[in-house]
Amino acid sequence: GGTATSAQPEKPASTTSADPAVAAAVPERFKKAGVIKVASDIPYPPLEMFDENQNLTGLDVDLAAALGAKLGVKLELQKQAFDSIIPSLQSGKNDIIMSGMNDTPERQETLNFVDYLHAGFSILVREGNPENITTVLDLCGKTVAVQKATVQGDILRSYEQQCKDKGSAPVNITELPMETDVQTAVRSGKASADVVDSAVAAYAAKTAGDGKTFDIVRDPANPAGYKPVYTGIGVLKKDSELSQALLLAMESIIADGSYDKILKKYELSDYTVKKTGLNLGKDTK
Amino acid sequence: MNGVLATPEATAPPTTQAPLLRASNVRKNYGNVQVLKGISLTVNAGEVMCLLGPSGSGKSTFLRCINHLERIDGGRISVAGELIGYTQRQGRIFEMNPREVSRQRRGIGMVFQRFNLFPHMNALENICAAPVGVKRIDKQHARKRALELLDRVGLAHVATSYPAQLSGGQQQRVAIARALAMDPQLLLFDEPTSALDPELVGDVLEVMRSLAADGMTMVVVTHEIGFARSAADKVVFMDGGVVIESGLPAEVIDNPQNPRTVSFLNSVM
Amino acid sequence: MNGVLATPEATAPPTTQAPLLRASNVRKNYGNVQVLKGISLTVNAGEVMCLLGPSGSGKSTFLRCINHLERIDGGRISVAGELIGYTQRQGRIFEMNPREVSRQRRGIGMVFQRFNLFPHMNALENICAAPVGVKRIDKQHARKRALELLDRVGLAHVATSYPAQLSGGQQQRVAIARALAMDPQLLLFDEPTSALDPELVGDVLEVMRSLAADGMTMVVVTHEIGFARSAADKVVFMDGGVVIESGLPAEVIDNPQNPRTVSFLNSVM
Amino acid sequence: MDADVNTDDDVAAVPLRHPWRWVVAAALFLGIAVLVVSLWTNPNIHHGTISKYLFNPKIVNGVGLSLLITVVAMVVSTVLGVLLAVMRLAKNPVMNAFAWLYVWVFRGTPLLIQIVFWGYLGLLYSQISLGVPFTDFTIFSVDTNTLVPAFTAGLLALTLNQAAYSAEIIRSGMLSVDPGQHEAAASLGMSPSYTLFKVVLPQAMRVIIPPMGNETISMLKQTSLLSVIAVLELYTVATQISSQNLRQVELLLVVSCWYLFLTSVLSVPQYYLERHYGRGNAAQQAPTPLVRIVSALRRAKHAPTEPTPTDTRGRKS
Amino acid sequence: MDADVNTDDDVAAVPLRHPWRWVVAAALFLGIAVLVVSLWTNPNIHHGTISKYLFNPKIVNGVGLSLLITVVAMVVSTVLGVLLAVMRLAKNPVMNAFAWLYVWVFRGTPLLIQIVFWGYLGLLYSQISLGVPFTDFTIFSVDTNTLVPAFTAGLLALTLNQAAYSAEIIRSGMLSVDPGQHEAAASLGMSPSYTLFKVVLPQAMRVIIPPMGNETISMLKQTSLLSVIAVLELYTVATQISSQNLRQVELLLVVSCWYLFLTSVLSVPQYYLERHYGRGNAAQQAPTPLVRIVSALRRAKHAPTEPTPTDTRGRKS
Ligand SMILES: Nc1ncnc2c1ncn2[C@@H]1O[C@H](COP(=O)(O)OP(=O)(O)OP(=O)(O)O)[C@@H](O)[C@H]1O
Ligand SMILES: Nc1ncnc2c1ncn2[C@@H]1O[C@H](COP(=O)(O)OP(=O)(O)OP(=O)(O)O)[C@@H](O)[C@H]1O
Ligand SMILES: [Mg+2]
Ligand SMILES: [Mg+2]
Repeated sequence: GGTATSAQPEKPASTTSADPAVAAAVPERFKKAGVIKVASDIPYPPLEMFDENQNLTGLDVDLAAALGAKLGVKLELQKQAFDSIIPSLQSGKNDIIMSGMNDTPERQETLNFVDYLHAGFSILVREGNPENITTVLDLCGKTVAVQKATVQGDILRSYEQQCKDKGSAPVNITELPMETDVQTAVRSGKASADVVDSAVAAYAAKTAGDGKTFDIVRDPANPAGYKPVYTGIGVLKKDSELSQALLLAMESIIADGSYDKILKKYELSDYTVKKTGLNLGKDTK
Repeated sequence: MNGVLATPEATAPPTTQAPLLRASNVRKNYGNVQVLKGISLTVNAGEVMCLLGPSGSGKSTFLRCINHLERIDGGRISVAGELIGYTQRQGRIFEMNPREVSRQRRGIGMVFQRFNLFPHMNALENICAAPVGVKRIDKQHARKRALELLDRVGLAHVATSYPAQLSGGQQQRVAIARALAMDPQLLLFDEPTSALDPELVGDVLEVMRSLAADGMTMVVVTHEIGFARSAADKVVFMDGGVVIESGLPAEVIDNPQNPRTVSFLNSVM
Repeated sequence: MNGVLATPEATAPPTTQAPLLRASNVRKNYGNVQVLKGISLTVNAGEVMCLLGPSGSGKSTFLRCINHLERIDGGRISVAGELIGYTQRQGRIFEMNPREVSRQRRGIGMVFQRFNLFPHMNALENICAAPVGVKRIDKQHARKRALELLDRVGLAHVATSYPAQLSGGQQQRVAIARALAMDPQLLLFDEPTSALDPELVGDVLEVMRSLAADGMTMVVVTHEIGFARSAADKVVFMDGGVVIESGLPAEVIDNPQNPRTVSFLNSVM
Repeated sequence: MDADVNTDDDVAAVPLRHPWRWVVAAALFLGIAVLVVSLWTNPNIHHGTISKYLFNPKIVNGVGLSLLITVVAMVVSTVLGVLLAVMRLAKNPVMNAFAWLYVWVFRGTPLLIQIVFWGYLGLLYSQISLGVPFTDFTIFSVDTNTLVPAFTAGLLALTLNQAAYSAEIIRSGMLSVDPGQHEAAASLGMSPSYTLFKVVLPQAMRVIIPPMGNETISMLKQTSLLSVIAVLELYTVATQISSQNLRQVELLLVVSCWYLFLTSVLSVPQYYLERHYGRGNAAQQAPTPLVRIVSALRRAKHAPTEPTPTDTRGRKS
Repeated sequence: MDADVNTDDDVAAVPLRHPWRWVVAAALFLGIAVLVVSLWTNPNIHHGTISKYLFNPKIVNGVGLSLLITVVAMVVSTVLGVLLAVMRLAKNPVMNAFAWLYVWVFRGTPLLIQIVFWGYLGLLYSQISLGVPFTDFTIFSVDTNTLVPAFTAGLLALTLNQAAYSAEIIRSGMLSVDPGQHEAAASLGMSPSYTLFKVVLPQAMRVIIPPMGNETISMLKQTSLLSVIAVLELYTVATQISSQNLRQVELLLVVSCWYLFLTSVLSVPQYYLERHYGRGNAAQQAPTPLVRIVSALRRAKHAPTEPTPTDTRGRKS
């Protein structure tokens, strides 16, 4: 967008130094511009949000700073509604996406993903878990709200057979535009549970109503959440050189340990990728 | 022809002794201006009364008070012994509710200076609207009656024309037919012939006379001295919101006593 | 008083030889109905012509053709030697562009049957609108002139009233003042007195006569035989879209030749 | 015009020429052509996706739902709007104040918030109960989410909101009717309600219909706001699909095609309603552009001797 | 009324009583009270959040931006709307067809899509160049994203879209003016444009203003759609805050308060415009409810001998 919310984190989370090999891979266009514009649906805590001083912070923000350092080009986050995030790339307003976007085969037709998270989903229910949901199969026959831009809908649909085996109706999925709408639906009782990225669920359970609104369903069998999927930086197919450069930069920050430090800062270490790659996302079904 | 216009109500006015219309000391203000300053007059059943007077003398206002289109500020108006717009119970006067006022108005027809036809209805529909919608007369019957009335005013051929397609003269005649269709006891005319074609004034007067013969009472505001002289039973000359002179046409028109009447008649004739 | 109404244009009609208004074989259709079937007549500068005729005879339509409010389908109309609505160049006739038509209309005043005052302007603004907006006359001057005209029609006291606050008679007089304010060469009246108070008809006739004396030419559609007889230089009787009879008032009104004229006049008088 | 009486005083004038019209027409046509061609050949738009999803059953269902909601909401809200307009113009101060308050609140708050309110009524009131206020006495009580499912909530929100806007339009239409009409009706003894329905509203219609056409078309597109309570109308379905396959531009174009189509369909009844209520009005209805173009072409064909293209439309006959 | 001539034939009637009015008024008042109290005491609403964010500088900035966009877009679109309405009613078929097409396209496609189109014009045309179509000849060329920043794009989209709706409203207003007015103006030699601005539009205003008031209020709330192209108006700011602190309901209430306030502010000029253009119209303007309540109270005070509350509002004087 035109109004860049390019607030810089007050202190870099890690002391990354430039990597000449990585910097060499950056396409000429971006070297010349000195900046890569990053589309991000701010705020999407804890990936991108504002701190008390209205400074932009979050996992994506710190990662962007670290990657920028490696590339020798600044990565600047710009606020961008998810509904028009692809047009913003195609029209040249932005260059890449860092918005907690899940890597799926369908999306790989449009974008290349440089994956940086491998996380499952969690189940968020009302405080005190009034419907006594303990595993994902308890959701069969219940109304579950999810955000429409996410892959959780498809994942839940894939449980249809297991629900049937259990002698129950499939999950009734309600897709809503924003994560806040999803949480409102759960609060009002329109939906029994919110199925959402584990990281977001953890934030909501901690923050909403001073931690007194939601509970996370803890399934001891799946400590990192159900059905982990990859989350990546989206780059248009036509900019494959840029995705290669980002891949190199990602490998470089994993290698020097700054990646681990950043995830640890946001309590997301459960979801690190052992090894990054391009388009690691597989069909969820 | 008379059969068309004569109706049981019209032929048998409820009280033949008392006057059909009685106005006493009627006053009306617009803001701080008193437009009617105490009008008293009576009209007997079957009489035609002509109201003459210069512009702004309050003729239209008085006419509108008779069917309670304007609320009077003082005095009394009664038609057929019934107080217009008010009910008297145990010596006190109560405002009438709107449904009752509507009922009273049904017995009082009015023809306006500016026709006020319903522009979205054709001539026939204009005439049938009230009989069908208010009196709940059978549609076929109302239509037949409306066609007869249109024929009487010489407009059978424009039954399906809309007001905008009619000349001024034609519109006014439709308006008269519309008023007649409700079989009123009393008909009020506000300069009915001012937009009428002279050839047809005669026809309309003929209709009005036959109505009078059947017991219809009429109050006619007009500038047509000729008509007042030949058709009126009583002529009232108003100026500045008061009745200056009244009496038989021969008295008021041909032998006026008041200098204002004299000067008005001189300028008109 | 005459000074108010007399203007250079009006006192010096461009061609004193030729008639000011010449209509020849004017035809007009509405759809398939021919409303004017070949009207030919002339009016000289300073003359007052009265158009008589029953309802629907096409009088209003003819008047509207004169200032090109209706486009004629055949024949010619010219005012002061200028073809109305068309230009002649090299023997061919061209449609005139709208700006030129507006210019022509400025010289032809018109008073409508239904007044057509601008309801959002008060009497004074109604009169000043065209002189100020079209002729670009100084506002103060136009206002002074408008007040004089209002005084002439007896309405100086309602200068700031809106049309809805005026009686019908008052509205029509404002409309006449509005037409006079443009100092037209030719004035068209469509039943100007039908809504006028009888006391004031005389005043208006007086104004019209003084205009005529200054070289103003007028065409008046009217049902007032008395006025036609006393004020007209020429009377034309129309019926069914054709001129039945025309001539001096004394000829047409008092000694009509055509049986339709005779019957019309009988019914009117 | 067809009469062949060509006497020399006939008006067989050379019609006024309008050379600029043709220049402007050509420029406009060229401009539109450039726009359409450049849209069509744009490499960023994948035409295959458009044709694939245009008649996708989910999309078609969404279209049906949007249309259904629009029609129901408009009909019900118009009835409410008439009621509110009458209350607003009534002499009764209670009615008047109520109508004023209603319009103020419902026009004053965003529709989206009203949708959220009705959709998540359960958030504020988990039970709806009928009883005596401020006491514990209740007659019955029912779970809100059972009583008001998402679809009903959406419909309710759109209808109540629209009623406020319609009321203002209808009120202004009623004010445009000549007061003489009320008097004529009153003098015939017509009741206020008969006067309203048979005299005032039919005349007000001419003024009411065009803005109500606007409102209907807005409503069609406002249905998209129901996505916050997961009613699967056209726009929601399209964004659901596009957020999966990331073909956002293509799906917006699919949605645009459908909306353009629906808008055109909805303006047909508007046109005929306008004609119907325009009857008896002297100002003639302008024909639709299509009709005009066809008749212009026909006229051009019948004037083969005319050297330059002319326009005789100015003629009033 | 003040005259004290109490002769026995005076109309000193007992005014019509309206017992139902008072019952209905009481019921309505009670209903509203219950609603407000239950909203206020609802445990799901955190009042601290509301008061904390009501005057948050980001929110206040958003309010200012919303208002600015609304005012600019309405003013410019009204001018365009008059132009389009005149073209639509003109005899010139080219203008007519153009205006028709404009209205069709801009009313027919969702505003959101138009916003995306203008916001991402660069998607379709990365350079805007002036030159001869279908050739390589260009006069100048500029980067689209430089030429059309987000704010401008949003304003452009709202304005062009609104012009289509306004055109229909203005057209209907112009049709409501008596054709006799055009004739009177023509007979005075007034030019079409003078007639338009001095005779037709002032009279049409009475019919145009109420729906345009509607449109202004809609526009205020439509500014929220600009969130897709990241213009930080009120609604966008509020959702940003709520997606972080997860207090969606409270922030929607904050937004509602502001919109109600802005709507009320915007209806003040509407009221005075309606009064102004209603001058010379016989049907009198209804006073605002506030004025009515005040004068009703005053009247009640001046009739102390009256045993029951009465209403004399029915009086026409
Ligand atoms: N609604 C109104 N508000 C204020 N004054 C009014 C109203 N209606 C009429 N008047 C005034 O009351 C007076 C009487 O008007 P009225 O229409 O009764 O006269 P009239 O005798 O019928 O005149 P005319 O012959 O011109 O129709 C006039 O001075 C007029 O200006
Ligand atoms: N716009 C129109 N469309 C169709 N027919 C019309 C139109 N205007 C007038 N007419 C018809 O043309 C004929 C002549 O009308 P015109 O108004 O010229 O008559 P008039 O002599 O002025 O009558 P009046 O004395 O009633 O005013 C009438 O039969 C009328 O119905
Ligand atoms: Mg009068
Ligand atoms: Mg006529």
